[in-house]
Amino acid sequence: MTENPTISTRQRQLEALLFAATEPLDLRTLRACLELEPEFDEGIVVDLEVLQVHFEGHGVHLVKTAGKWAFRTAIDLSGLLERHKVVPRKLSRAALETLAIIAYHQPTTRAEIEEIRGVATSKGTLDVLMETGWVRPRGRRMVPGRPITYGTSSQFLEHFGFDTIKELPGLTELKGAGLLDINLPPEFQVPLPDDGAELAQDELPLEEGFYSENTSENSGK
Amino acid sequence: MTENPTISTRQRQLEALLFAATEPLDLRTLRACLELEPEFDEGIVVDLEVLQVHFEGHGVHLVKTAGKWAFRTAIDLSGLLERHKVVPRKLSRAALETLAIIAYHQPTTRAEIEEIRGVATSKGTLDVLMETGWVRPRGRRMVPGRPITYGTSSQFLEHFGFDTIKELPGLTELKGAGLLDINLPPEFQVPLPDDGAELAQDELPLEEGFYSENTSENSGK
Amino acid sequence: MTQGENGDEDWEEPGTERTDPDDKGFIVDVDGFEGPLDLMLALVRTHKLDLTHISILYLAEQYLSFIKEARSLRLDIAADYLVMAAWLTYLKSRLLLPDEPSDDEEPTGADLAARLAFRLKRLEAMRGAAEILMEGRQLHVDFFPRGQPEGITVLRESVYTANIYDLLSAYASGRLRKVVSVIRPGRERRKVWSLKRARAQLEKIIGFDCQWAPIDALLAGFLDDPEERKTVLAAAFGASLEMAREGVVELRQDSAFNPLYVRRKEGEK
Repeated sequence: MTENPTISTRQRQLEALLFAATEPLDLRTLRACLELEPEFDEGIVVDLEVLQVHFEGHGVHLVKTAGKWAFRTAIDLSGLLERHKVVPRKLSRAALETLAIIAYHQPTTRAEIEEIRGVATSKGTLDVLMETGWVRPRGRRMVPGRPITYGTSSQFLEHFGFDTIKELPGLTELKGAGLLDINLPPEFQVPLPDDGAELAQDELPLEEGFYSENTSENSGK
Repeated sequence: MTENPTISTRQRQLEALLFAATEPLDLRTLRACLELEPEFDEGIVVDLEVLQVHFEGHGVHLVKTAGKWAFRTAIDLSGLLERHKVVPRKLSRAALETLAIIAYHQPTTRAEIEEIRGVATSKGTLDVLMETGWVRPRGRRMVPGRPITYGTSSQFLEHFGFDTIKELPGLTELKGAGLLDINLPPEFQVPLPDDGAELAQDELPLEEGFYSENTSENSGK
Repeated sequence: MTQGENGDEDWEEPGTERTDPDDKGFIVDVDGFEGPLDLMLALVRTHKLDLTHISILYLAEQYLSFIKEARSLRLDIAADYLVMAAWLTYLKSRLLLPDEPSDDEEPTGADLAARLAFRLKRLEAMRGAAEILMEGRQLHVDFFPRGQPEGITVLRESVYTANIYDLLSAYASGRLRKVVSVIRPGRERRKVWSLKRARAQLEKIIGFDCQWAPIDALLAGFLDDPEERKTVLAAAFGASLEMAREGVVELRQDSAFNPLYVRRKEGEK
């Protein structure tokens, strides 16, 4: 190893100590590690400050927080230390069903979904659907309680390859595909979905802030 | 923060990445973190070498180990870092001998280890070595019985601070003395140890499941 | 299995415990040796022999006297040590007798000795290598990684996948489940023809006609309602069988699924 003229032995030692430390170190600990007496404190601080200057502009800084010293990666490089990993996930049966009901019956409320499914919809199911970005809250139904109305997003159309929501197969097509029994009661209807941006006649707009809060995760992509 | 004229942005980024990393990083990972194309590899290596020179004489060095890059404290400061010392599990003489035989003769089979040691190898010895993560089953030798071939892992290199297996101490002398030959006669060409990921000409891959089962602790991280 | 292998006692300095300068050179104890080669290396060390110019003949003699002594003390000696002793005895004879010019297949005594010397040197070399390796720098002992790495944060982003078929089948099955659950027994009485009613109708229609006639043609007036069709046919068929059994009517069908013909049996009523 070549001698580096710009760095003293003490500075080298401090560097190694702070590098290997599992937590920020205060002056007393550093001094104890170096096996020095308290009168050397001042000198140690000088050495730490020299090191601090040395690392200025580097990718790693020597920082002092709460009276303790530690190496930290430069704040402006924090983005570098993040790696995005895409994890493919499957929707649960309940989520798929809820999504489909929202798609066909939109704008629809949670109560309506539950009425159609015949079971209560867990909060998680709707949360997951919001996370997919395929479902969005549209407004509020003009009924007591002002329940939120849900509809599908343009991402929904993109993912499932529809140009418009009108392309969702209707009753005849579902029957033709063998997905619906031929012998359904005559009152069985499959609605014509509408995901239009304009609110329906019985819909009120969402209050300011609601929408963005609930869909912030979806928009970022 | 003041601009440091002696260090480039790329170098800063590499510094930050390697400081923050929990394990040595290879060129590919570094390049991926920097979001660069493969043609920048050469430039990255140059930057790494500049950093390496920069840290010469410091308390912390940039080293290349097992083909990957990592910051490590200077060897001469080990006494200072006594309290971070992890006392390695003491290996039995049989295990140590077996480790050395595997390291210097790899890829090698149990029968070859026994031929060199002149004694049967207990199951426990190889198990202990696999547990350290330093030894891994590589494949199967294309001879009757298809015995498993053993070699050292990248953790072995990282632990003992080697970049490649060619840095094993005394390798040239041992080779020169013909002592790395499994079979006699000494005047024949002597093979060098090879821990390369590619199997040797007389090696077959391990069956699915065997490898991962035995080295899951090692590879996962 | 030889001694020492499973015990894994940490013999730091093989031979030191066994050497006793006041005695004949070493204490006879085969425990702790890692096989015959290990024992021979211990003998090399005990007798301060030079491995590079070793006299295998001399070493063989040492080995054999060691084993002899061990046996005289009735110590348990594992088979490999005895096999080696036997082989060394043979080697000794080969080395002492002049080599006869024989066929090339047979290695000479010198060849065998050289081979043994090589194996000893190789094992010794591997031991030395292990020692150097462990004395060298080691991670977390002589050099250290960063104690508090920030690590590279992996931001996991879930991407949901579903295809149109998943969606549609979920919708259909969800809707159908509700349809099924809506049906309550008794809400709407199903029209069912009893056997009795079918028989009464059949008797009325057939009357006294003794001509063959297809049964569904006879019942044509009752088959218009799709809801009733099945039950009418089933009940009428059952009734016709009953009447045939009683000998009131005759039935005829040419083959399966062909029309079923019925007529009043002649002479009956």
